[in-house]
Amino acid sequence: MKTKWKKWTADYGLFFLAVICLISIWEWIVLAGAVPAFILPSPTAIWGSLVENRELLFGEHLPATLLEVLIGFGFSLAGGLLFGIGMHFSRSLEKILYPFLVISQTVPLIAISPIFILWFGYTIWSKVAVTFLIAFFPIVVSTYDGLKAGGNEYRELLRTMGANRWMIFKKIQVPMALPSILSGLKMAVVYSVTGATIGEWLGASEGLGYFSRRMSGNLQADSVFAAIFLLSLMGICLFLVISFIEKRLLKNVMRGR
Amino acid sequence: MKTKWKKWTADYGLFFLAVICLISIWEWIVLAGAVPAFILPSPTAIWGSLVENRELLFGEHLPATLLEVLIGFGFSLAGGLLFGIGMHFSRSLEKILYPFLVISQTVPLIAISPIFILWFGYTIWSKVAVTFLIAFFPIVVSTYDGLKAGGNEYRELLRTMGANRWMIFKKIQVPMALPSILSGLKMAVVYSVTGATIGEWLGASEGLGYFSRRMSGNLQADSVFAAIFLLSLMGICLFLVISFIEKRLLKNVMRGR
Amino acid sequence: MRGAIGLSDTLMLSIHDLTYAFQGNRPIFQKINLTVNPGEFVSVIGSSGSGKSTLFKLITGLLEPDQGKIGINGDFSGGRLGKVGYMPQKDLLLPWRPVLDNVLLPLEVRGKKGNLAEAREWLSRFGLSDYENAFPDELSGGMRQRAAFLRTMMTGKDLLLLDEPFGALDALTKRKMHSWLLGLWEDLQKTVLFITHDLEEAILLSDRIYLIGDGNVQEWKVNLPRPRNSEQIYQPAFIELRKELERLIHHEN
Amino acid sequence: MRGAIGLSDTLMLSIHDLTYAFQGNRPIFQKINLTVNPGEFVSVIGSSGSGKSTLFKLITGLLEPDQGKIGINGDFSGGRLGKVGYMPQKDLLLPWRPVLDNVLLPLEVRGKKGNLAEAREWLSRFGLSDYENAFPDELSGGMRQRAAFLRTMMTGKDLLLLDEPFGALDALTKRKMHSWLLGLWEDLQKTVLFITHDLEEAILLSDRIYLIGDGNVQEWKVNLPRPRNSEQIYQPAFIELRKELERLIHHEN
Amino acid sequence: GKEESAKTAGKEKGLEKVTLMLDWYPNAVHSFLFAAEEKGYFKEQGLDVQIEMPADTNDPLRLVAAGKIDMAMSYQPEVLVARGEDIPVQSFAAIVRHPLNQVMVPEDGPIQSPKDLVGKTVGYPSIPLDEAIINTMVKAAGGDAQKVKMVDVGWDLIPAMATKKTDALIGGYINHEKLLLDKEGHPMRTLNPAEYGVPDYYELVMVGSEKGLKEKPEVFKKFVAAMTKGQEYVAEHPEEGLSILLKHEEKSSPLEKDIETKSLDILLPLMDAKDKPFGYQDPQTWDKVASWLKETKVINQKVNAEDAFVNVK
Ligand SMILES: Nc1ncnc2c1ncn2[C@@H]1O[C@H](COP(=O)(O)OP(=O)(O)OP(=O)(O)O)[C@@H](O)[C@H]1O
Ligand SMILES: Nc1ncnc2c1ncn2[C@@H]1O[C@H](COP(=O)(O)OP(=O)(O)OP(=O)(O)O)[C@@H](O)[C@H]1O
Ligand SMILES: [Mg+2]
Ligand SMILES: [Mg+2]
Repeated sequence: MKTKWKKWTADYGLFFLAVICLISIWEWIVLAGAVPAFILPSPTAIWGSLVENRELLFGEHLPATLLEVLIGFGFSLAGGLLFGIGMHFSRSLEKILYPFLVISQTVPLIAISPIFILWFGYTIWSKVAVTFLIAFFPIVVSTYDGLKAGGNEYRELLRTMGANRWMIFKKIQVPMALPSILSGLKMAVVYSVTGATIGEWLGASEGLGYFSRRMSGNLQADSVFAAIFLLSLMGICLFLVISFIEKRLLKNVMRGR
Repeated sequence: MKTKWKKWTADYGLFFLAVICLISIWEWIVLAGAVPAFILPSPTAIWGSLVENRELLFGEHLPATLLEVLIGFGFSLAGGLLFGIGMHFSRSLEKILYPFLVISQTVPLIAISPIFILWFGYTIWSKVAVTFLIAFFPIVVSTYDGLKAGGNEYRELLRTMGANRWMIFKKIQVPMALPSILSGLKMAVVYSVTGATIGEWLGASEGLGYFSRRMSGNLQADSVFAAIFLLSLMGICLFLVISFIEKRLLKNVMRGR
Repeated sequence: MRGAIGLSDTLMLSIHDLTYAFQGNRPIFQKINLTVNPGEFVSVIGSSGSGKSTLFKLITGLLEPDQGKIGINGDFSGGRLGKVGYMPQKDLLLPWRPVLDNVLLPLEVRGKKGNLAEAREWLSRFGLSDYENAFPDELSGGMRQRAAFLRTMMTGKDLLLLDEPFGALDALTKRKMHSWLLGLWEDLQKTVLFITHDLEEAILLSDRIYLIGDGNVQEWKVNLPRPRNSEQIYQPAFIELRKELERLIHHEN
Repeated sequence: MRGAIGLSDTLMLSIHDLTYAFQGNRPIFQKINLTVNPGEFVSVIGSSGSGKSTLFKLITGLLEPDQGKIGINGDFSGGRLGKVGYMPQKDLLLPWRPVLDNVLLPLEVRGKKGNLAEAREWLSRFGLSDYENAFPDELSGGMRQRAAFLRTMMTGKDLLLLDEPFGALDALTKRKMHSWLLGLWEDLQKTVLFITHDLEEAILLSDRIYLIGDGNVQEWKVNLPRPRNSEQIYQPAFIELRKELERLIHHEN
Repeated sequence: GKEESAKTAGKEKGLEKVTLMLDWYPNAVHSFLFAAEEKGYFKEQGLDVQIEMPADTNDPLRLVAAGKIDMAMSYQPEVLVARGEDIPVQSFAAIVRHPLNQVMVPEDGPIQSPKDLVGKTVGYPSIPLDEAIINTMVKAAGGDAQKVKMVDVGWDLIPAMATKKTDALIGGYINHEKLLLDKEGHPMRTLNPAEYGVPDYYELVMVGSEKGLKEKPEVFKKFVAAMTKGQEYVAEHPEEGLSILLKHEEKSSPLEKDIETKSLDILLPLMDAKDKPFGYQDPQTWDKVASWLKETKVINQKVNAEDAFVNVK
């Protein structure tokens, strides 16, 4: 019991100390007027706005954004793995797809947002599409690179057992690629939050991104930052979920590496 | 000579075929009026605008953006490696930094654009800062995860030789982390282009992002897409450069894996 | 004898005029010939780097000969992958699987459900029953090699290629394995091609020995009656054979 | 003799009442004692999984004893990492470095510039001079082990712990290594603790042999005069010793 | 290049540096500023004006208040909203004196009056002010404002209309979005809020911080003098005025000449203060707009209209 508490303090004590320091400094800077409160509101003001708008934020906007994030991440996961695996298996597919992948990341969303609206309208799917576009890239790259990385000798062994490509893929390459894939997933889940936020800017009627844009238009910086706070919190929680899954999945895979 | 040509055709022939097909279909769709040209202009129109604005685009905006991308990527590389390595060596640092990393990715940039302007003004540094903010995340994550992945037995061997942490890091962990780090760099270099583009929206007077935004406001979709074309091309070229470096660096590291 | 235990007379393995070189290096084999009859136990010895492991990779089909033909069970045409049981020199146990799952791998690969009871029975025969849930990095070197050997057995192939299966076993376990193999292996109806560095082992177990060196092979018949037992190594006749073989090797080099 | 070659009389290695268990398992060692004098050649034998490699990890300092003390050169206090030369059972050559760079690793780690000429000289003595630029995956199993052995030599430590250094060597190379070691090793002023499965090898090379089993160790003196040579293994006296040792092992289990 | 030369020029002649942030990217409405610069009116007044573009339409107000820039272009209602949020800004000149932000509906469509919006969808960029405008207009025309469906269309106003995702649009300007939609073959009818119960507010105003206006009134005075001369020049020579702007923009991102020409045609009458000097602000207008914003709950009650502006002379 005691050691658990000790471990926890050692792990997170410093983090909370840092957070408290940071928040204090922040509060002090704003109170001292070094940064105007309408540009960077003080932590207490943000907290106040969070409490004041709690029903709206937690009851309506947070669930809406979370739904977009989860659906978008789901598609990214499926699409990213599919593309990554496809590119691994087919050299031609790789040569065709890679340039398009890079293009998909360098095209400024603002410039092609009309296309999204044209195709998806103002439904949840336009937000899902933006999320997908942003989050699937790290999954593809890390899946593809992860599958490349390895296990030549193990593969040869399985071939002598008469294994086909699929078997080798399943039994050797997937386990060996897992660390890389999960590294990509961690990035992707964070980007999913960004994606949903940007998606909501393209036109929405609910969600934290919508709320923050609306409040920004109303020059209510504290409400804007309250929404940002929740977005970050969502990102951190989702990140921790993937990290936890990573720990579980990699427990055995990391053996002997 | 002939085999080289054959290899090249096998590698890229399909890609060019795909591109030509795509461009033809695209042209045809726009000509047929299925998509309004002010939303998605035809390839020939884009080409026309590219030629028409060539002096502006190549003489002014492309170099400006490229400079931002390179400086931003340079900082991301240095900062990302530093953070990743730091987090690997210090558990407390990891616990403190990781949440802030995730926060840095989930905060919508447009909401904090006044802060950037306040701190960096309208210099190149506001664009570099945005680029850094976007591109350093994949480098940190992949460096940190890459360093975690491995070589327990090799590490033990080096310890028996009296190696200190730094030696083990240099001789074992860095080579073993390289594939992961390079995977992160490939993403980061693409994101650097995105970062510079977004940075230019926050306030600039030159650059391809600035140009595309201006033209977008004017509903001159062909010019917007001409800029996007150059941005994508820049992204692909930078990606290829990193891929090439990757191939060289990993030639030996990938042995026996 | 072979007929009696139901093995046909086709050659289990035949290698004709095999030539092979790693890219850019001088040939490791030059027109070598080598045959193994069904039910035979044949050893391959040769100095380090002479190409023993490479020969095995050629037989399994992992490498293709530059010239010459390799036939498994009289079949010279098709691919050889999946036709023989192969135990590599490194154990190559999958580090993320416990021993039992490693041993069941060949069955999984062929899409069969493993017979757990049978696998457990084998594990105990190999002295690994306490370790079925241990991961490879928790095993000693010898245990790993036993697990790898067992995995090869589980392929169920008639021709087994064993690359130094007993190399990391302690004297006692090795002796036990020898006794076990000698007592059991004709029942197993297996044909074995066996790489070893241990001349005693080679003489004790084999019907014939191939000596590899300088790109050539040389055949040497072991004139010891079967059944044999592991006590024989101290007999003068056996020691004489060993000296003879050793002289042959020295002469070769 | 020891005094003559300049080795002091402090014990090179002394282990007092060592107890060790892997977490959650029953103890591998229970209060064992073991000493090695400077300039001595001591072998460790024992069945697979008896804890030989674990003993080495304890001596090198990779593991810490649950109870008891381990002293290198009379020093019981400080950390033991970096005090002995250790050759692990797996070769653990860095796959991304060519042989020469692998061999120079111990020097690099201590921040010394490697003496290239000397390293090349050693490579040729180990029969690896043609392979100094080859990568580990291009070497045969035996070559890899020789390279790993050489890497251990290059640590320059007085006490070398060798975990089956000759395990994957062919009979001929092994014989050569034996002759080489026997002829040279007193000049080397090294002290060796040596794990092997080969009883012949143990007898031929060692001054004493420790038998490990069931958590205990048992000492066995080799009463063969030095200098020895590798032809001796066929002499009746030698064969008698080997039989005796084998009986002892059987009895142990 | 441009910035640097401006800086060095400023140093050489001991000019006072002034930074000005536009409301949006440079277009016809800004012709008077570029004319004043090109013709040297700013220099005459001892000013070196540096013109910036915002990332977001809300940024100029905040950056002015923070003292990062000296003056900005913004919107009259937005100034009042800002003051409601304790952002210390004041308007010092009215540039466009009437609403440009008007409701747009397809010309060939059934909607003739705000009343017809009932049961229809109206796209808007999620700004509460736009909601208030629609509410007031529909109510004034005798419709039930509750039954109008407002749809946030993000930053893409034109595609929302052009692809018929909405029946009507608010948030677009008659001198920009309407012209572009016309050009793309989507002619629009406009409904002017001022005709349906919304006060005839100033679309664009010049804004400074309270502190700046108090501490350096002479700078603002000089600026107004120069910009007035610029506007006079543009009003007299619209073609030349426009070509100065076009030439200036040619260097980085060319503008479309015909659109900007039409735009300036629309703008010039709306910028004309008639018998008052250019930029003059009528206290009554400020009062009406403030009360309307209070009524529609866009701003809170404590905002005082008189403090929101100064007429610098
Ligand atoms: N990391 C570990 N965790 C748990 N048990 C372990 C671990 N490493 C080794 N063991 C166990 O400790 C025992 C001794 O292992 P060790 O490797 O020392 O044997 P060994 O004498 O070297 O055998 P061999 O001759 O086969 O190499 C074995 O039973 C093994 O399963
Ligand atoms: N991938 C490779 N590329 C180039 N040369 C190789 C490669 N693999 C093996 N060789 C070379 O081929 C030769 C034969 O190697 P092989 O592994 O077959 O030897 P071996 O007889 O099994 O030796 P050992 O008894 O030491 O295991 C060696 O000289 C080795 O360096
Ligand atoms: Mg071999
Ligand atoms: Mg061992």
